[in-house]
Amino acid sequence: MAEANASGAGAGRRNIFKTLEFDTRLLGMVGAFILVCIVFNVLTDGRFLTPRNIFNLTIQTVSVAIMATGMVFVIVTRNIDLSVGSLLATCSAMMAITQTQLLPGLGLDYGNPVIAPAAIVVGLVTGGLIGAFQGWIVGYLAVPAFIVSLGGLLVWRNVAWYLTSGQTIGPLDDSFQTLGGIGGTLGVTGSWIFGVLATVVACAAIAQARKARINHEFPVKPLWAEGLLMALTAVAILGFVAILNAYEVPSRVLRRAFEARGETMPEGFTAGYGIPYSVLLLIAVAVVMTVVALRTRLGRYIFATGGNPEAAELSGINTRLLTVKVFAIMGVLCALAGMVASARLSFHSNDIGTLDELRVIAAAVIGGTALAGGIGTIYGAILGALIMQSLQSGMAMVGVDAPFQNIVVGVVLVLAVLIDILYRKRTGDA
Amino acid sequence: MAEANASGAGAGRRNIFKTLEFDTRLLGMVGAFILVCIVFNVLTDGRFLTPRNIFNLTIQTVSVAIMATGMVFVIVTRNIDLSVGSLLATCSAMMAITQTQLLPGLGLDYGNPVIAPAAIVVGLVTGGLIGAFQGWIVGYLAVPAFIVSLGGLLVWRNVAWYLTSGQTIGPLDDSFQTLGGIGGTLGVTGSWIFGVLATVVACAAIAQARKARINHEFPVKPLWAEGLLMALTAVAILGFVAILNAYEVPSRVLRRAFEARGETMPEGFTAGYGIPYSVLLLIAVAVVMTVVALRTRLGRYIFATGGNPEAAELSGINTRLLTVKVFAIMGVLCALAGMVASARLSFHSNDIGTLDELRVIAAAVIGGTALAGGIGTIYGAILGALIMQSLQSGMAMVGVDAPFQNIVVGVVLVLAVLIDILYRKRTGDA
Amino acid sequence: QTVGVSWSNFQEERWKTDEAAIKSALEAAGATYISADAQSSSSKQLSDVESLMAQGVDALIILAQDTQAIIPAVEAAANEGVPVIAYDRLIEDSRAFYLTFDNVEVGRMQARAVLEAAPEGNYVMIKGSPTDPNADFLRGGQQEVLQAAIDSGAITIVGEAYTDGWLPANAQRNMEQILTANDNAVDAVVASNDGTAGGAVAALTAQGLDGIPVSGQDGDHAALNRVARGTQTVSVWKDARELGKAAGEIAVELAADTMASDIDGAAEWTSPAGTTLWAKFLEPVPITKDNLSTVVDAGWIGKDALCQGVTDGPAPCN
Amino acid sequence: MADRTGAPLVEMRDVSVSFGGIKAVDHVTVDLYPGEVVGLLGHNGAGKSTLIKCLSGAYRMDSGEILIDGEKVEINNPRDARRYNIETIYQTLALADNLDAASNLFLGRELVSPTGLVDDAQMEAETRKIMGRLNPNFRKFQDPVKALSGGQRQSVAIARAVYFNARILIMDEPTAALGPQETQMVAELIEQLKAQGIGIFLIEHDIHNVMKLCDRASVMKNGQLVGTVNVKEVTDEDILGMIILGKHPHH
Amino acid sequence: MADRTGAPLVEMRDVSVSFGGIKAVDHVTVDLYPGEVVGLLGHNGAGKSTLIKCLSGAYRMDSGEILIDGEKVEINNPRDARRYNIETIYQTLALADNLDAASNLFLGRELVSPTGLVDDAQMEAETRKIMGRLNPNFRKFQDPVKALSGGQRQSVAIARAVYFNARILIMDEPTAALGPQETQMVAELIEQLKAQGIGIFLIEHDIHNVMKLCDRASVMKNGQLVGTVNVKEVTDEDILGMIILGKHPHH
Ligand SMILES: Nc1ncnc2c1ncn2[C@@H]1O[C@H](COP(=O)(O)OP(=O)(O)OP(=O)(O)O)[C@@H](O)[C@H]1O
Ligand SMILES: Nc1ncnc2c1ncn2[C@@H]1O[C@H](COP(=O)(O)OP(=O)(O)OP(=O)(O)O)[C@@H](O)[C@H]1O
Ligand SMILES: O[C@@H]1[C@@H](O)[C@H](O)OC[C@H]1O
Ligand SMILES: [Mg+2]
Ligand SMILES: [Mg+2]
Repeated sequence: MAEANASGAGAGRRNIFKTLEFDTRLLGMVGAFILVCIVFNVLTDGRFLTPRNIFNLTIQTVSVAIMATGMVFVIVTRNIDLSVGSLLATCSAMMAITQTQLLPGLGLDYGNPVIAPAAIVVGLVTGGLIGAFQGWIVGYLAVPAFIVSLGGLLVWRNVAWYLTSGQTIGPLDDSFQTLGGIGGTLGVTGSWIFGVLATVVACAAIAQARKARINHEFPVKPLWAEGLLMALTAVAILGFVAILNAYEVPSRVLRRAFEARGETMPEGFTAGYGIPYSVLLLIAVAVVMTVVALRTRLGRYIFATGGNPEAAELSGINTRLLTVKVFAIMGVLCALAGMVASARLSFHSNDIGTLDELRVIAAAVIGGTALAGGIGTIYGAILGALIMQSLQSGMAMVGVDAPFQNIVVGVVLVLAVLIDILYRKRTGDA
Repeated sequence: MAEANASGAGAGRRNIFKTLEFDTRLLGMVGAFILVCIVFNVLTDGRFLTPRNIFNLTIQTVSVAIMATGMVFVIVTRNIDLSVGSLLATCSAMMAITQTQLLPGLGLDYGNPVIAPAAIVVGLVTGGLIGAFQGWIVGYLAVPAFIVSLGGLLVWRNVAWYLTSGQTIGPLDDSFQTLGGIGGTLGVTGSWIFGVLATVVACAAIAQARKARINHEFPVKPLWAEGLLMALTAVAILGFVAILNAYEVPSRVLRRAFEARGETMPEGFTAGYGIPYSVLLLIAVAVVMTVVALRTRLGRYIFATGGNPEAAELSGINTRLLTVKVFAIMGVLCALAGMVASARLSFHSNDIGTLDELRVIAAAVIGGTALAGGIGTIYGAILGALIMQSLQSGMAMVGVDAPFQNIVVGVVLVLAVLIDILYRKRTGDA
Repeated sequence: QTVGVSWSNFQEERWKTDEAAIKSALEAAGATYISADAQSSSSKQLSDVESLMAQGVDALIILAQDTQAIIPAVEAAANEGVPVIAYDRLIEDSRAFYLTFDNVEVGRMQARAVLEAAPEGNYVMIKGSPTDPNADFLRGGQQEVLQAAIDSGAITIVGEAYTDGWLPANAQRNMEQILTANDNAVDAVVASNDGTAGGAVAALTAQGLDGIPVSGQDGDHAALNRVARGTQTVSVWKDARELGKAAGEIAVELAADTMASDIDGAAEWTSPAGTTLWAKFLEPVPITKDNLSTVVDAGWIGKDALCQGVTDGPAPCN
Repeated sequence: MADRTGAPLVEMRDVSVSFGGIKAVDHVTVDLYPGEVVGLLGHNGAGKSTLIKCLSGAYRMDSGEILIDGEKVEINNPRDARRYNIETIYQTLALADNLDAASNLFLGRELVSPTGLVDDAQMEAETRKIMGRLNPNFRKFQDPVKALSGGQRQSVAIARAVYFNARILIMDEPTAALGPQETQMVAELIEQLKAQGIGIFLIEHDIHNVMKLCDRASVMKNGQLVGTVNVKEVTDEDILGMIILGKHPHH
Repeated sequence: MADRTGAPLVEMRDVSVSFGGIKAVDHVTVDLYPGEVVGLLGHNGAGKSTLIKCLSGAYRMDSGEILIDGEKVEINNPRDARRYNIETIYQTLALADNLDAASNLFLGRELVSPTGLVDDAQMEAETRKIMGRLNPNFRKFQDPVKALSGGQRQSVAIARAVYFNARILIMDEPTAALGPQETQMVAELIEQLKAQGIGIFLIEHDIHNVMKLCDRASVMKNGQLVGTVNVKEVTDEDILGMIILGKHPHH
């Protein structure tokens, strides 16, 4: 109580953001993202901020963003994982082979509803096991993660190659493909329902947190601030849904769908896409990972170990086993990312995921994860992935030449982190 | 004095290696290297350890090894440089353009003796400036080196592409090409002279160090140990020279050389290659960097900053400027590496140095540089580069299937570090 | 006899086929096969060649990563009297024997097939990797064929992008962005290989545009399947088995000191950069829905794989 | 004060630890009874911290054995030590700098709500309670502990060790960084804990504090045990003589 | 004891420092004369370390000024402080853990041979000399300081500050981790340095040491200066009252 008053009395500096207890970091990143969007929107005569392109951006981001959430844990525990792109390829290869060769070989025909779930399970198990194995080498044999995962980068890429004999495998199962993005969405009504539910849950969580603080007689924000926070949350969620709903399915696609059902499309019929399943998956991953990070023992131990490994060990935390868990989570997320990436391509190609390790690490770091360990947020990593993807897609849209695109991405990468550093210095935040 | 006696009395454990005060780490690495060599020699029916292949190995290692020595400083100061491969490409492009386009454009004809030195200066300045610039961003703007150099990886690769419009540039100047390896060697006599001189200098240094300790009344090794050390040094240096001298120039090349001089080659005439200039360059870099690391203030500050950056700053070290220097050194070394690499290819190709960042970092880490900072040796990094190169060349020679090679390299990378860790645990070394 | 093969990489699907063909040709001639993979690095390729020579090869087959940076390797081989075959990609050195499918011709074939299917409209050019010289050869061939139609205004190029690393995922993203930028007003896509074509088709399918003309090359199984399904127009098939077989045979002949001029089908040829060397060109075959049976008959792909998910397609998938 | 008739709470027998050939602890035997404070004294580098780290599970002994309630036990890591209700305040404090006081206090033993999620509010409330007893000026409950002063950090480390019902408490220079009032409060706390029957190993350099707080004192020099004395039966000078000269007082 | 007639050696006037809105040091003024020891006292978190870090160049003041020999100076980083011959022993010791004692002692001021190369042998010899005066049990000259015990590390930090001819010495709890003999040696050292006319700011919690070593004492509470007293003119209790209750003794 005392210190809250003290700082409250301290200065008129305490502005509305402080009252809302917004993370200044989050604000800076959202600002950077908005800036990127506006610049491209101008350069593309307003095409960048169309529902269609926003839809594209979100699905293009999913695969890297899913992995970036896991990379936060890895980096927070002072490790690094350079093998994610290769691991993604191995998981993707396993899933592709399972659905196009193994299961059909067992007599499950093309189109059988068991195929997609079975393939996904195989992928997740593969990712989890490989991740855990790498984590075991890091945790129990004390080989630095940089080396283990650099080894993994070489090994898994080529294991994937062997699995498929270097062939492109596809086309993948139809229901599997719906996980890739545009091929599988909630539709307008479903998306609205989801949006409303999400809003209700978010607001309930805010209210609940306030109640807990009041119960323990801790200082709380003014009521209007909580209200404003809820309103902003609702606007963000529902606005996002509205945008994705506003992207209409091309009439060709609709017509074909009607034809497939043996009907004809009524004149003037339209339909919006809504939220893609892959984005739902990302949202689910984000929520689960955030809860793990902030509200579970595992998460607490991850941050403690990153802050001071010896202290964590002396506090009775089994830091070795923890390392195994963190890498296993990373492995599972690679499998999920591989699922989305190959579903999106509609086939598995043996160079899938190449260089993703750099994108994923960059996303996490742009998102505020400190390479020295102990600090990082899940939402930051996702925003980081989104910013990187916006840049690349924006430039592809503007028609910037590939080499020049890379130069811009490189420069902006550094600038983004720099601006964030300066911004936080100014606001006095650590 | 007291504690030297104490530990001396302590146990019969104190074995011959301890008496010689050999770095156990060095022993482990040399052991690993020898193991790799022997295995491949068996697998290739004795082809791996021919003078010819050893000659090849050394020149293949030079470029990565030169950069690895700089990476030691970068990593010791708790930074990382992912841009080295790209920076190498930009430096190489600058040197190539200077010698094939700029200088000839200024009227200096092909073959003019000024061309090679001028091009090299341009390359070194480019490397130094870019390195310093990146170091400035890291040191003064506090952007993490991982991000700055990841940006650099993207930027400089593509700057190189623009400089050459994506073209392969060449053939390079003839005297420039002699720096690439087999095209420029000391010859048999020159190599022997060099070997003897090096032996004398090394033994003098050992004697000098002993004298200094005696002057300060510190404990010294027994005389026989110093003698043995000198003998081993001499054997190593002269043995190396003998091997390189044993690799004979193909008779066709000799005959052509005679013909060029308008003579005919005497029957049965042979000549050995001796030490390539590029290897001499690596030796020079190794010596200079080792002296910098161990015997200069700069080196001391690098290690202090890596051990505890705040403590270094509080001790009056300008750690920001230090960061600039470290990255500038790295840049200059990239330029040297680029010089060797392009001279070896006799062209500048725009994929030059691709993935070198991983090789260079792996070499440094295999060589015992701790990614957490504060610990690393120059000789370790060079040995690390040599081990990696031996593995790759060896497998190429054994005819291991391409993807499988990568798997083996990945596995051995991890094993090498693991064995080293276990070995040092056993010898009780930290 | 020992023949060494230096591969630039094994990233694209086709090279394993090339390798198998070379191997069996050498086996048939009683020669030994040894190889090395440069993993897309011209420096490593030079080391690889040195290492192959240190093993005492009698002839070298080189799939060059870079047409010029490989010259020191040819030089070293010449010093030891080892003949060199420039496999699939040009080596700018007169001492090499050039065995290839003509990449410019591949580009022409791609453009020709697409132009035939879409004589007018908006074109998108999905190019290869900016660091692969073949990307520009292909693009050059494509331009030759399209030039007249461009000049007449029949077709307009509305989007053009390199594909970093030939990665399908990059091609897909570029295609999506080009479609967005042009509000889907795209009538044909000239993609430079089957991988990038796959990425482009995935982007088109999302917009219900699958079925517009798309080109490719390499005869990747997935691409041939697309041709059967009608979502890709052409995959220029460079029968890697033929090329590999020829390479194996020629290597053995050259190793036995046969003159380059005595090789069956060899002719002197001058590269665009002015290097004159002995060369042998194999004919690439554009595979479209009209001649799909060719690949099955040739044993390149099984009918099941070709026709997976296709009903009532072109022969042989009907 | 303490009852030393039954089996000792802890006995460390003939313990040796060496680092790369140098013996940091050399055949040392110490014991501790319930409700007793045993001071571990010695010059800097004598081996005190190394000795107690064997009991807390941070180091493994090269030789020797540990008995708890007269039974031989294996303590291979800090988790084992916790199982025997051994709590330790390390000289280096062993705090996770990036976490706040409450997270550090409960590290490894977080309070969870019925849903299984970590209950931060509850932990903060508990932390406020205990810190009130140790350091009345402490306010920084929301900041990561790296933003705390040296003494504030030490308070957090002490709070952590005493919050959970330890039977055996190891305190390695617990008041080194504390101000006079905070030191006084820790002294009072030690008296309370003693009264509850907890056994305490206290490493402490201040001879006044030793005389005031300890029942017995074991003195080490260069890794070896000089001897153990009943504090009541010796003078300051006797103990200083043991520390500095390594000689046992003769009665 | 010291002559307080001329301009003070150091004067810190009206210094304020805050961290994210919270005032760690709040308009504090202290001064120091040559040959004088001024104790800085206060509860944990009072702001003592933060105050002296402004003088040593580790932090920048938000407001206030520093005068040396009566002249206003700018101290923006530790290099500036060294230029004014200000040496500091930090509470956290500030050692490079991976380097040995000699390298730490001479860090930033290495001895070089005529060739310009660092002269390790010479530095080790000097280190052996000074450590002999501070910590006679110290042997570990070859090991990195992370292998040293807490007190051994503190000895190295002290040696570093006193080796170079400081005019102004800042000691932040220099004996916190030291054993009784080592503490005694530091006390003697302080007396010697005083006699040489060096001014010393001493942060110290032990009231006995304060009474014994200091000429004046400045007491802080919650970032503010409670007051400065002549140690000769007050009692232990007066000073404890200032520290704990924040009240100035009235004479
Ligand atoms: N880097 C920092 N960031 C934020 N707050 C800090 C920082 N350093 C110190 N503080 C806060 O400033 C206040 C003063 O701290 P300081 O270290 O000066 O105290 P001190 O008087 O030296 O205490 P101690 O006797 O415990 O060493 C404390 O409340 C502390 O938490
Ligand atoms: N991790 C380590 N590696 C090598 N030597 C060590 C290590 N830890 C401690 N030592 C050495 O072991 C000896 C005993 O150290 P220890 O920390 O137990 O001393 P201490 O009695 O606690 O001293 P202090 O009062 O200064 O804390 C010292 O000589 C020290 O240098
Ligand atoms: O066949 C193609 C080859 O010519 C090119 O160089 O690399 C990509 C392949 O698809
Ligand atoms: Mg200790
Ligand atoms: Mg302090």
